Amino acid sequence: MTLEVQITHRAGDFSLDTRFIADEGITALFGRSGAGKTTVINAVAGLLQPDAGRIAVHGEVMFDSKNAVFVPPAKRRLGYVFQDARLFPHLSVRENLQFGARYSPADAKGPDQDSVCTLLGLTPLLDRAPATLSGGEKQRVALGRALLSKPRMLLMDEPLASLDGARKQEILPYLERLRDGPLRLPILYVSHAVDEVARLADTLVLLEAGRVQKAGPLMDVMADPAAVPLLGVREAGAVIEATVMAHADDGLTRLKFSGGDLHLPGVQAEVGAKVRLRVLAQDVLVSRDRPVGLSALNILPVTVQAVHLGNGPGAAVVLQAGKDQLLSRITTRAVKELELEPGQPCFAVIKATSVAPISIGR
Amino acid sequence: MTLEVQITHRAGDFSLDTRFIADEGITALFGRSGAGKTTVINAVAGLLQPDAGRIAVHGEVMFDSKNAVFVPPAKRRLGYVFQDARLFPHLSVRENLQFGARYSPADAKGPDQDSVCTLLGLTPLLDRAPATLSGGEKQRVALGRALLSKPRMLLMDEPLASLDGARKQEILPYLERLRDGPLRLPILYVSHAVDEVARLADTLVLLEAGRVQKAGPLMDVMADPAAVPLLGVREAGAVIEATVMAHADDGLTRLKFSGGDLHLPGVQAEVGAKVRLRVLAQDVLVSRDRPVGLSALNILPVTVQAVHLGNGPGAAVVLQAGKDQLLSRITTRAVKELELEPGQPCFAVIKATSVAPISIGR
Amino acid sequence: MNPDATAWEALRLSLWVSVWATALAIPLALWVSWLLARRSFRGKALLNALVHLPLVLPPVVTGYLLLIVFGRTAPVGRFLEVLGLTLAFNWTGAVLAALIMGFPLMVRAMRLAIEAVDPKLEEAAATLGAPRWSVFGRVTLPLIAPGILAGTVMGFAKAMGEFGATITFVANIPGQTQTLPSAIWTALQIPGGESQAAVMVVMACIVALGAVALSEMLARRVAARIARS
Amino acid sequence: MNPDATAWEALRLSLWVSVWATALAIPLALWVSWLLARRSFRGKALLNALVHLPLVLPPVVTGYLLLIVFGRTAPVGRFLEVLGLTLAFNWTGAVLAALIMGFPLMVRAMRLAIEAVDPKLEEAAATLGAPRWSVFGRVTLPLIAPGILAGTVMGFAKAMGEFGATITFVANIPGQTQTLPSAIWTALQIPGGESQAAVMVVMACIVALGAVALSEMLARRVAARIARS
Amino acid sequence: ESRVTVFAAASLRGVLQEIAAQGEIDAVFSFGGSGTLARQVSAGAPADAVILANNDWILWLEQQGLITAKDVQPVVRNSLVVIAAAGTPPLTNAQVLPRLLADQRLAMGQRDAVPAGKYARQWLETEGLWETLTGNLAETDNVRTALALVARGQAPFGVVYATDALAEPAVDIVWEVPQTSHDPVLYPGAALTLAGKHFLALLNTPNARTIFATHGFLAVPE
Ligand SMILES: Nc1ncnc2c1ncn2[C@@H]1O[C@H](COP(=O)(O)OP(=O)(O)OP(=O)(O)O)[C@@H](O)[C@H]1O
Ligand SMILES: Nc1ncnc2c1ncn2[C@@H]1O[C@H](COP(=O)(O)OP(=O)(O)OP(=O)(O)O)[C@@H](O)[C@H]1O
Ligand code: MOO
Ligand SMILES: [Mg+2]
Ligand SMILES: [Mg+2]
Repeated sequence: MTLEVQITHRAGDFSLDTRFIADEGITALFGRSGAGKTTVINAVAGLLQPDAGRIAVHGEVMFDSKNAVFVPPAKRRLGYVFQDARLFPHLSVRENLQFGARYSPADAKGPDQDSVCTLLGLTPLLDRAPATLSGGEKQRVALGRALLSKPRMLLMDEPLASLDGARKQEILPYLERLRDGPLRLPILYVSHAVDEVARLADTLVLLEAGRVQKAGPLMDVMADPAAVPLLGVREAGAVIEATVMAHADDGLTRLKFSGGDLHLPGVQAEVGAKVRLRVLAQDVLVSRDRPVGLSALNILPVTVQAVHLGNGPGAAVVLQAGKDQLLSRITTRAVKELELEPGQPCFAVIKATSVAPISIGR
Repeated sequence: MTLEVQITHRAGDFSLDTRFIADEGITALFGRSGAGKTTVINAVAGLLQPDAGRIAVHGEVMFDSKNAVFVPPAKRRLGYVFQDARLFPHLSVRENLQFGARYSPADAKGPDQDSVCTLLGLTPLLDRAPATLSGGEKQRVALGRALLSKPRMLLMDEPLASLDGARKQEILPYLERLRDGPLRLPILYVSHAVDEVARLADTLVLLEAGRVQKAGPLMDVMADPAAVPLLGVREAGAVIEATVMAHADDGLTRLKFSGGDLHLPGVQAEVGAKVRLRVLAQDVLVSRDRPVGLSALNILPVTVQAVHLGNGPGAAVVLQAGKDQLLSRITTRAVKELELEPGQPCFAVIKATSVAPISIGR
Repeated sequence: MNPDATAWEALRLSLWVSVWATALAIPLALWVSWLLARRSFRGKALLNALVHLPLVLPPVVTGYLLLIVFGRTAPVGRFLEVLGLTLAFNWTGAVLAALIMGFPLMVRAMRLAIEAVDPKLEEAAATLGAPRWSVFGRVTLPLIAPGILAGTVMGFAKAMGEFGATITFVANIPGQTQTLPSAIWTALQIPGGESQAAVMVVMACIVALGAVALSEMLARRVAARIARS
Repeated sequence: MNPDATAWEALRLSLWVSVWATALAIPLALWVSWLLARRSFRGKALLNALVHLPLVLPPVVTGYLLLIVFGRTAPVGRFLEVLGLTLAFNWTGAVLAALIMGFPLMVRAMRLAIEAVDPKLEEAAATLGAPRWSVFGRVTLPLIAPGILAGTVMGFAKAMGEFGATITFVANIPGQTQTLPSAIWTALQIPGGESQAAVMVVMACIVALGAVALSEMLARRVAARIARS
Repeated sequence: ESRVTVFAAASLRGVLQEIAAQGEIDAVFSFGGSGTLARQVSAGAPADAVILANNDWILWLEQQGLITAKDVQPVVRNSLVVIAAAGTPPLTNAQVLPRLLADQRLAMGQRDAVPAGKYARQWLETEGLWETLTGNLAETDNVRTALALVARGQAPFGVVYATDALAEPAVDIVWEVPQTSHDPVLYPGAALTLAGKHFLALLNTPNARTIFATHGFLAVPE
């Protein structure tokens, strides 16, 4: 039980009433603008004292209104990457990075400055003043600064929003390594980007207007068709776990999951490793017959589990593939033409290139 | 010639040497973090005086180092949505929104406050102080404030980065309407998000380390396989123009383009209207034979134009569909299995739900 | 230990003089602060030093200098007299003395406040079409309100307390130029005048406390409005 | 028109006294400014008023009050004398007078600066583990450096110019308590002393200009470092 | 040690310094207003002697028990004059003052706080002019300020000590105030220590008297 949050708070018209528990790993706080994500993360950091409730990190009580416990932010050792970077304007980038170093206990573990600078591309910026940095550069320095304070947990409020895709691709695996490496650094991660969340999160907390709509292990929450409106239609999809079987010479990797084999490009994991795949509903085609002469390499026999017809032209089809479920988003016209109904056996067609590296996790 | 930019500037180690011309509509400035996007947009706004060069808006010279012309920002009438919102902290949201109203000439045209507030969801925030807004709310107010100053052109520096998907879906069509409506408001738009850019932009300027790598009409730049590394593999794709033919009862719209008919959900345009479609390379499958019993509704006869094999497992296949070109990203293994080579006739398979609303423009 | 007529008269005059001095100084101090904070021009260092001068010089010297510049026989003094503005032995002269003595305090506070305003907000106002004056009036000015308030209360307090320059420049005429400090000083020069002086000191303190409390109240209100975003 | 020995002596003493007064006042003023800007406590209004008091009272009154409290025959004065600290009629007393008179100016400047610091930066420092003192020393303090500088130059200038309280409290003994303002005043007390006074006024101006110019230079350097992000 | 510290009325500055120099006396002077000096003595000032311009403050010191009447001796005397800008013709008599002043002001020391002001008031009352002139007075914090006001043309006439008037070239004496029209302008001195007693005695030597005379001071009547 890495993080327990159970708080109520009012600010003006807005009222927060949030309760969730996060185990190890990365917990994503997902919700629309104004849902209360920053408010929650501020409460965890100790920058805001909620009206009532309890917050505990690693079992240590940080806030408890009943027993009048309130640990000040400086004592919590939570590295906070703010939505606005909040760099110290009077210090150079280097000094900003080193700011927190002296306050961590001697035995605290964390990444060293060199590796952080290299990864975040900060080395050429070290002697610069924050005022001369671009938006994305500031955000990277802020992330580095939080990491180098050797926190027990990382709080990140949309840290990658102002970064370009390529930079994100570099930083995301790093965050995963922090989580999985010897530090096992837990992260509370606020994001609008479902792909980031799906890749990173172990626990997903869906927040809406200050209330938790759904919370739990990522796969449970993501596979729930009820979560689709919250996540966004384009982003709905299933998350499955697969084992790396072999790397072929042409760069494709064969992976095995309960529903069969998949051939995907760009998988970095070692043979035998378990990885997580996010298969977007819109990337899954359904075919009555096994298609031939098609560029898609992944054709899996599946059974229709359920068909959710919306009021629009789209439909969500749940496909059972072994013990896993896939989600497919097709048109209602196709549902009719293919006469899809629960129990109907058919084939799921997944393009190898659709499941891109960003959706391949641990 | 809505916007001419030809400037050189140095700041510290960074040197900018940028030249591009933008016609009507939306010009996207795309580039990695630190590429110089904010610097360019600041120069256009007049907040930064470049070392040398020339900037003209609607043919009116704003800056010309040769003739010592420098029009101060207040006289340029360019609405600027900053990367950091820069709301006036001492004014309420309403006062922020109304700030610029009195300075626009009496005959200036622009959206009215009610419509802006409704669209941006600002109505419940009107009496709030900026300090109490969430990150996304601030950004929306900043956008509204710029719009309500009735500018001749809109400068937007990553205005949607902190917004959730649903909110973006509401705002993007609005920006299109501003561009296409009676105002014909030109927009200079900085973004990291290729999908936004592909949807909105008429002109695309690819910036790298202060230099323009490629600039021109969106479709030319996007279809160029050489731009793929800059745009990101996942985001490569073709942009085609199509005409709306009919709306069916099941919500699908039939569109015609030079390569045949397409059936797509969620098209809002009227019958007869021309719309722009972005078809991502990864959403296009290639089949030797016409597939049957497949949920994908759009199957087009095409001819292989070119096959670009990269060094990785992926390949880019250029497909000629009528007068238009489609891009398909498949594995090299599939290229071999299907024996694809230039001149080879085959079928392109496009899922109806892949071409999502966000990629359907004017 | 009731205040006598002289005390009341002096208090009235001091308040009148201080209010005038402060009111007149505010726009001038704002302008000078803005020049010093935001512009660079030749003679800036000189202007800056000049503003500080009344702080460094013994007030009596400032009084003498005022006599030399604004005296009846001095050109400036004569010119003002032609315009109908008599400074000599007039409350207006006391206003001038108080204004000049309080000026450095006001300028410093306002200048600090102006320097603390984020120019990015002023830039934002400019891109919205606001001409320089409007930017100042609608963005800078409200944001520096705490500084203006601080400067005003300091200037007012100093005006209430000014003695040396005032008595030298306009003498000590009850009802016309005898301010509270002059009256207190007079009382102190007479053996046994302490109790009378003490009454007036208490009066001065009450006014000062009132002014400070008022300014704090306003400042709190202003600060609540400007809560940072 | 060369400065005579008295003038040099007075200048030396004034500089000495002003430097001491300013140096001692800085930490105290910082603390009080911080209290006033960031904390709320009972008696805050009183403290605030007390700080402003020397501004409102005629300096002579402040001098008398000092004499009453710290005079050699007063209990506090006697107590300090036992501890080896003689204030009345000593240069140390001049330091005390200058310190008290300059204090409101310093506090105001520093307080304004503290109020202008974005608490979000202090919060950020706290999340990095910095205890309250470190936050103050490593974030707040460097950010308010311009305010400290402004306060210091004002306090120093005022200390250089302080007259009424000083001459009342520590008298006017050449070489011991005769500061530049006292010397100037003394010179003006006898007919024909104007030229001697003028020389010393010029001296005072030069020191003031120097201090102001120095502070501006430092301020520019500090400002360049703190350029807003 | 032989150094003597004297707290003295500021208007005595020039003359006392000259006497000390000529007599090769190691004296330090702290000049100030009479009220201030008296209070300082009462607060324990390290003075060996005080010389005030005002007998009231000497009496106050006696009341405080700091000195006794036998410590006090008159040091020197001054006289009161009416001054005007240099070149102004002398007055024919005091009664013309109101007419000459018209709506302008007569500069003088503050009537209660400054000794010279107190004597000026006594004189004006003797002349029967006080009531007439009260509205036309510019009372100052000391005689020097009154002198400056006349020298700077701020006021056409002023009442000051003869010693001050003599040294200021910008003004002329236009009327000598009769000594009998007001209390004698006496500077009383009081010794606080033996050294002070010696110093005061020195001021009574012929040498000192000569110097006092050259500065325009009058001898103390025996
Ligand atoms: N003082 C206040 N008065 C009224 N409403 C407030 C106040 N403070 C915060 N709110 C509201 O609380 C809500 C939650 O704010 P919060 O910053 O937590 O949102 P968020 O989920 O982080 O949004 P974003 O993604 O846009 O940053 C917002 O709608 C905000 O307007
Ligand atoms: N004074 C300076 N000294 C050195 N480098 C500077 C200075 N000012 C700006 N730069 C550099 O110029 C580059 C361009 O900055 P700019 O803000 O235009 O980037 P950007 O494209 O907007 O990036 P982002 O997407 O991160 O906002 C950055 O790498 C920045 O570090
Ligand atoms: O020397 Mo005095 O006390 O100014 O008359
Ligand atoms: Mg937020
Ligand atoms: Mg930028």
